[in-house]
Amino acid sequence: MAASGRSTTRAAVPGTVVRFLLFLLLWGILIGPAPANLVAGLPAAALACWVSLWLLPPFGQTLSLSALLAVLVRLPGQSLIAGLDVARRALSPAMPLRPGIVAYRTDIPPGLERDAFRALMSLQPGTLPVGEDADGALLIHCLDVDQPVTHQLALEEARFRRGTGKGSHG
Amino acid sequence: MTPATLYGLCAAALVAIGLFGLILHPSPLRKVISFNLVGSGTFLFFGVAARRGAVAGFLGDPVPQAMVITGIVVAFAATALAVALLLRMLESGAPTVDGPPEQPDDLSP
Amino acid sequence: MTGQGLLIASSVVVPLLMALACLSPAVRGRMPGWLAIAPLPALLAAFLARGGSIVVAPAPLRLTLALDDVGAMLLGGAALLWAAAGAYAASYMRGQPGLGRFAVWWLLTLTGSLGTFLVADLTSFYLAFSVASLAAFGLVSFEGSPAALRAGRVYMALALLGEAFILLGFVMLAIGAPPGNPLIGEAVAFFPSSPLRDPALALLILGFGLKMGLVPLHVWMPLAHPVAPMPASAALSGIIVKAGVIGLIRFLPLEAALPGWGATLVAVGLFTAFYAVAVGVTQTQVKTVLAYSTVSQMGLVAAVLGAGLMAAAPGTALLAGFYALHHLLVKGALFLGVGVAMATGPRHRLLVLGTMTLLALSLAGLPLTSGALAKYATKPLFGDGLAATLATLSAAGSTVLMLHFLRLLGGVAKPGAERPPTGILWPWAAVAVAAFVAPWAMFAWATALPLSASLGAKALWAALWPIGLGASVWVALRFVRLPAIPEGDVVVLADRLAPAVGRAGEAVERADIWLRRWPVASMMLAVLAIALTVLLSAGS
Amino acid sequence: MAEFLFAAAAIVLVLTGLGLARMLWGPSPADRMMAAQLLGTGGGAIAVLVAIAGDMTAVLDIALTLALLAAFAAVALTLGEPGSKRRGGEE
Amino acid sequence: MSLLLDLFTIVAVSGGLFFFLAGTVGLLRFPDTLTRLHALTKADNLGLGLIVLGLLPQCPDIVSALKLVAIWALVQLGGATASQLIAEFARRGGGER
Amino acid sequence: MMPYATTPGGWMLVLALMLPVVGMLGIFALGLRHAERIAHATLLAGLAVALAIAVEVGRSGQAVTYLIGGWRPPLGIALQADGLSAVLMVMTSVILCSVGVFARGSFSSPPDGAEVRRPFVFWTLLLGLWSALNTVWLAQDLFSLFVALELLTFSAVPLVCLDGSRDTLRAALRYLLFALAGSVFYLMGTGLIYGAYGTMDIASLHQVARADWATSVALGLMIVGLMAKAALFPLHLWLPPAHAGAPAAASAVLSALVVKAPFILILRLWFDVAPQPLPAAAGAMLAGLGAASILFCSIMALRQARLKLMIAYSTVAQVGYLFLVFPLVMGSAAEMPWDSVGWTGGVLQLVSHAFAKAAMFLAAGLIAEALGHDRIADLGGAAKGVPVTVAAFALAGLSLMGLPPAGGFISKLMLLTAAVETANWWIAATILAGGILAATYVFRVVGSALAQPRAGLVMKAVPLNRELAVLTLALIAVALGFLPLQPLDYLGIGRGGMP
Amino acid sequence: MSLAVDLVMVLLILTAAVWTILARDRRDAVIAFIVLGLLLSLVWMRLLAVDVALTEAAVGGGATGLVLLRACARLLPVEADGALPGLRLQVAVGVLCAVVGACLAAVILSPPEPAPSLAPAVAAHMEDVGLKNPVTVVLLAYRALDTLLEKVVLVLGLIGVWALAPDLFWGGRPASLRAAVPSGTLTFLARVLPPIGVLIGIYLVWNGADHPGGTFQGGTVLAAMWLLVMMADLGDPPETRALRLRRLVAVGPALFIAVGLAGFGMADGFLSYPPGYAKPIIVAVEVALALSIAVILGLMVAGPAAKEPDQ
Repeated sequence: MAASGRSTTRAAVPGTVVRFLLFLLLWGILIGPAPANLVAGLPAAALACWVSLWLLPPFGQTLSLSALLAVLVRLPGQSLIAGLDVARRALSPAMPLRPGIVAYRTDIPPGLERDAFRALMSLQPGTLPVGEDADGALLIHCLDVDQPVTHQLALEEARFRRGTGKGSHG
Repeated sequence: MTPATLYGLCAAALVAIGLFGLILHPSPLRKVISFNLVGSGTFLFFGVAARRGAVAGFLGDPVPQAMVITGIVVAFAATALAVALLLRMLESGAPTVDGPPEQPDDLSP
Repeated sequence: MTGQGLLIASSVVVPLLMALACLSPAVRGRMPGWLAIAPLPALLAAFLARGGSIVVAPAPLRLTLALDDVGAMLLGGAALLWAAAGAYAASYMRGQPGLGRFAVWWLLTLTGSLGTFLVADLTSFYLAFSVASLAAFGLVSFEGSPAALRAGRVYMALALLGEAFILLGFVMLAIGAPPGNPLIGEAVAFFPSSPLRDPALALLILGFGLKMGLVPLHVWMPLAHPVAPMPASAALSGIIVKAGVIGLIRFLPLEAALPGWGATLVAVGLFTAFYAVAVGVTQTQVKTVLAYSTVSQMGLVAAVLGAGLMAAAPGTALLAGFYALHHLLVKGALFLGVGVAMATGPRHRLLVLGTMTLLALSLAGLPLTSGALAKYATKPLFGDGLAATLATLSAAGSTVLMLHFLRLLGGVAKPGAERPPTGILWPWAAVAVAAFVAPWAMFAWATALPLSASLGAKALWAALWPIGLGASVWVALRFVRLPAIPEGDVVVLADRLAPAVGRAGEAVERADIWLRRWPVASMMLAVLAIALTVLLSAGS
Repeated sequence: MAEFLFAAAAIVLVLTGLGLARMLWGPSPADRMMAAQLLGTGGGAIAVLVAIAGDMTAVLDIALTLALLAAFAAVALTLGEPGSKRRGGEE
Repeated sequence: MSLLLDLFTIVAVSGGLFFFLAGTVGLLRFPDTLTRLHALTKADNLGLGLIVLGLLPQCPDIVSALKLVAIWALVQLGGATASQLIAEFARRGGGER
Repeated sequence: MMPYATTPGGWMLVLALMLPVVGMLGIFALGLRHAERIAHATLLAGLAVALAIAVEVGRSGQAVTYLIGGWRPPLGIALQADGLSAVLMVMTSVILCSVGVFARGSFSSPPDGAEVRRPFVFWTLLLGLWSALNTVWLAQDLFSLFVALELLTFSAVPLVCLDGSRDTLRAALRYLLFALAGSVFYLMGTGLIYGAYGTMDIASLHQVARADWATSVALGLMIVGLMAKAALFPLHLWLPPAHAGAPAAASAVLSALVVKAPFILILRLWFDVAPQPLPAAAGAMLAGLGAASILFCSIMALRQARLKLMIAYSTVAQVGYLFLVFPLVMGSAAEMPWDSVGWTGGVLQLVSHAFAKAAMFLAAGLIAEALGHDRIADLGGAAKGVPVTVAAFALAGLSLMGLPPAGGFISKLMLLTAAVETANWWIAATILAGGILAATYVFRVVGSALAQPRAGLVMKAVPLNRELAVLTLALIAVALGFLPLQPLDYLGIGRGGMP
Repeated sequence: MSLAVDLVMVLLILTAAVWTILARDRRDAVIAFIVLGLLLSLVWMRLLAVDVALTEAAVGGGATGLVLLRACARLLPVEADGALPGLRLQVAVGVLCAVVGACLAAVILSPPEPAPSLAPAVAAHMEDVGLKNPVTVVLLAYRALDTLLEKVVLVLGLIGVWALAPDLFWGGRPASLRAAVPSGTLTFLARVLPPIGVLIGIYLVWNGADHPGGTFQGGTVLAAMWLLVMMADLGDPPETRALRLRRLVAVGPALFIAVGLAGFGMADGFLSYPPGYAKPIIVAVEVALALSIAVILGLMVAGPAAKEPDQ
């Protein structure tokens, strides 16, 4: 079933296999290691893989797994900082807030990549993408506009682009 | 008082609240929502019966649980049908808010 | 299954089949010409099948037809009048629109009315009775004029009311009788000992009395009979009212003496007889006068039956039937004759009017006419008391009314009319002849009295003086200014109710709109649930 | 330990419940929807706590379902845009 | 060892509760819709994360533990997108009528 | 009560349930080209099954039973056809077959085989409705009956708005919402019943039912919920517009069959589930509402200007008669409820009204097709254009009025007899008054249809086979009048064991 | 302590319920209803009915919420709800509803002793079927007829929804579900989540034989994923005339019936399973049913055809 992906090119096959294996792994996580369940697991993973290929055609670019992993590993820490940041502001009697919207010009082309970056951004401390302006700049809502938000974001973007294999443009 | 009893009372209250909306809300969408509220309360009655019937090593009597699942399915289908109907009615230009009962003027084919 | 039985069955089946055949438009178009054929099997049956019976459907249905003496007598008269009126209609109504429809109603009414004389079980009686009453609606309202429609509405309303009375009465009658569909005889035999005797009797008298036109249930008659086409009026006034008569004959427990009920019936009957005369003489329409006369005569029939019921006199049924037969023929002839008289020019007028005079006075009991026989035969039942006197005096009343009728009749000739068409002349003549002859022929058989006794001087005098009295009164009345009483007299009271009824209907409609509002209806849902819960738990 | 986890679940419930005040106060539908989101996350937390504390791993599937459909309501909310002219089938 | 794990659980779960508290307070206290969204996404996601972290040692088997992590990951994904969707929605007028 | 066991021929009950479902799925999956063929084949087969079941019930003299999956209640679900169910099944299939013949004209697929909406929806829903009805007649489990009721509602509501006009959509929505309210009341009751007794099986409940508060509440909710679905006054808000707005073929089914299902359920709850004896006041309440239905809605019928609305109001009135049964049966001296005249009268009223009302709605449809409208006042000429149809209408009307020899006469006579026997005079009076009112509104139509056509009236021809389908129904309604005037033993088959 | 938690839960539920009724704006009411659904899911968990909790989470929080919110979206520009009627009527109806509630509460407060239960009967025959999840056993063995009829209800519901299409559009596509304003975030979610959802949906179905979960829960999750794709405009709703689609709708019920009828030949009769093969048969039926349910729910939410069919 996986082979029926329309645009599956030869080069993408390994990606497909990886996805299939990832889904199979998820299946194992869901139901446990009992091999009997593979009767359903294999077709299920294949179906999921097919759906995934349909919705998300294989990228025509190489991902830098190590760099991506670095992004992901940073995530819990970022999350913690973000949580602490909010908690500090929320629980402090003075409630130090200087909310506002900052436009941030990104080089990431519109599309899946940019969407993924935005999702990442929304987990960063103090930032929440709320849309794009007419020029295609990202509009970021910040809890504190006095913070060097754009600078941080630029750093994040660079890291992210390394992960997706386009780091040189940073 | 056991939790089951407490939730039973909660179910009775849900029914009463939903019934209130079902009777009084003029808009059909709100009636549909209210109906779902009454339905939820009703399902909870089954849940109470199931919880009270927890014997034989079971956490609850599975028969009413199965019935609730069937009931939820049916209630969803009813909601979807009612919503589709009211949207279609709206498109046809009828007022959605209850007026006096209609006396169709011309029913000839 | 005997030949008699088949003949009896065919007297109902043939007209019914003719009615069904009208579903085909082609047949329906021609049917008016064949109306006279429909009652012929019944006429034959009346002569050939007396005492016969046939079970149309076996137990537990027990649909049964049987022809006893009273039934045969009335059936014969009715069939004759139906045949004549049918022939009369074919000519009289030629060219009118909607004749096919008329034929359907005619045939259905005919089937029902003949059926009432034949059926022997409870259900079939109700069936025949209903068919006769309800189908007659079509005849009453046939003309479609506002008056006809109004008459039709009033007729329908009261006919349905009567049906309801009768149905409930039957149910009470049947309770305790063997389950299923009892024969009339069985049910009536059980009647006197029934716990529901009195209410059942009351309902039956109300129901049949309504059909006969006993005051105050007579209101429909003066409205309905005149508006129908002439032959239909003849059938309505001559025959259909006899459905009530045969009903009383069949269902009153005449063998058991019920003085209270008998007296009631006599009182109501006699009151009706005089009341109808009193109102009738104020009327200005020929046919309306005749209708009031029918009311009056039916009052007398009721009184006869009442008298019989008081004393459990044997032969009451046959006597009442005899009286009714006479009225049937005479009244039929009178109605048909009105049409003839209207179509007759001065040259032949005398003959027609003369015949009509004889017919009319026969109704009042003019000596040597058949009417005198009818009155003579029923007189002994009343004994010597007040009732007897009043019954005798009623003849005077009839005389007044008939003279009034004749005077009106004199003025109805159509301008330019010449000789009446044979198509209406002969049927009329046939009925008139039968009206004179038939009672004479049947007198001895029906009354068990010697015919000669009725010709004695005493009898002649007894018949004559009321007529003289009536004539004097009539003359006296010419100098009195009579009040104008509308047709149907007390029905105008009901008319006054009409707006109230309309308002009530509107109120119902408003209530419906209110009740059908969502909040109201859904509140009702909750209220009813609570109420039912409380009621259900009340017993525990 | 189970006691503690149950208590923790109860506390999460109370905290999420307080968040429901946003559902009442609003002021905008977005605010109200946040209460639903909060309940999605909180409900997931309660479910995992109960699952582990009560040793009912099946309850984890509830958390899984809640997590999977958490964003669903938010997506549905955006169907109702102000100024959306779309009606019926026409695009 | 078990005691140590229990202690870890208690600390982590308590931390999680703290962030839930912070999230709720933020949701109630913060002055505008978008700010409140920060509280919701960041604090609560962290709360859930800490709770999941704290529960890991208590899991009866490795599969449940992995499932816990999967749940957390799904919530992260859902939270990250839902908050943006609501934010976009709120900024375009918040659905106010 | 004998314990359930599958009886010979029990498999036919499954067939009765599943045939329509299979037909419905077949049309759905294969597309419209086959719709009519599949529907007609299913209708015929279903009729044969219903007749076979009825014969088997009569032959064996006991209920035909089937335990689904071999699971014994209360765990499993039993299907059972007693005499009453068998009669209802035959009635259902005969009416549906006639409607099927009638609908050939109005719901045929176009010749080019392209799929169009109306036939597709009509045939699938007709079959769906049939499976629902058969389930209601057969299932012995309160929850299965709930599902069956929903099935019924879901099939019936879209039929109402098949036209797609604004008014019918409104009517359908109203119908749906009120029916759902009724369902949820019913479901609530079943929930309480399960909580109290741990079973939904009717026979088991019959043995254990107690007269306590929980049972009263449950029964009160269920019965009133069902009353809403049966459109008993004053819960009739939805019926007139819904039944009048649907296409004739659908109205016939809705009015003749669909409103009967909840009534039968009430009957079962009352006599088979509820702890006996029930307080007389409760029965009187139902009968009181029935009487109000009769009087009030007959007057409303009388005041309608539209033929179909009149017939719809008449349905509410006629359903009222059914509810008179309760005090009549409860007060009867008969040993078993079903030995009483009132029981047979009630069932006969149900059956004869079903046939008569189906005939009336179909006739109204044909008349409207021929004349192009259904204003009662302007029906003149109908008798000339469609004589068979008008005759069928009149015959059906006879039954409604309760005039001999129609089925309605026998049924009303039996009810009247029962009322007199049990000294319920007010019921007797209501029956009579209802008869008078019915006669009046029927006569109003017939009289108008017999009137002279207006000048220049052009009538459309109507195929004879459709007219004959209508006539058949009317004739059956009349033929029922030839049943004997006594309790029918057949209706007691399979109920004997219950005290 | 534990009862206090329940009390909090009840309070939350009642708050959400009251708000659902009283909220002035209909969308606020829907949101409150979604919250209520999530809370109820927790209640079912608390009542140890995990299967029901899953169903409620999937339906109450997901499918129903979507249906209602979509309705709001389409009603929004057109018309306001109309307020509740006057206070006096509100009080009267309130009292009435309170009485109804009190009647029900009285029933709850006097439970029968001992509480009746079919659990022992269910347990006694579980072996015969061979599945470990009692709810699934009840749904697919003991009360299989209900389950089958419920699927027929769904099919009829779909036909009912489709029936609302204008004649002209019959067979065409339903109105698009896509959000009014395109959003990259949504697209991102719709690209990433569905494969995972599909896997979870299948897991719920497969796992349902022995653990909580089952056909409907799994089917709903699958449907939700499909709808997500449609909302993100990654796929249009399919044409309703497509026979392949219809066969997907019919396959579940049809297989169920076929298996049921096959029972006449291979087992004890309708809807009974041959001993030893019960589990695989039931699982096969469940899979087919889940597929049908997913398609049906998706199509029901999508609504009647709103465009002319493609030529």
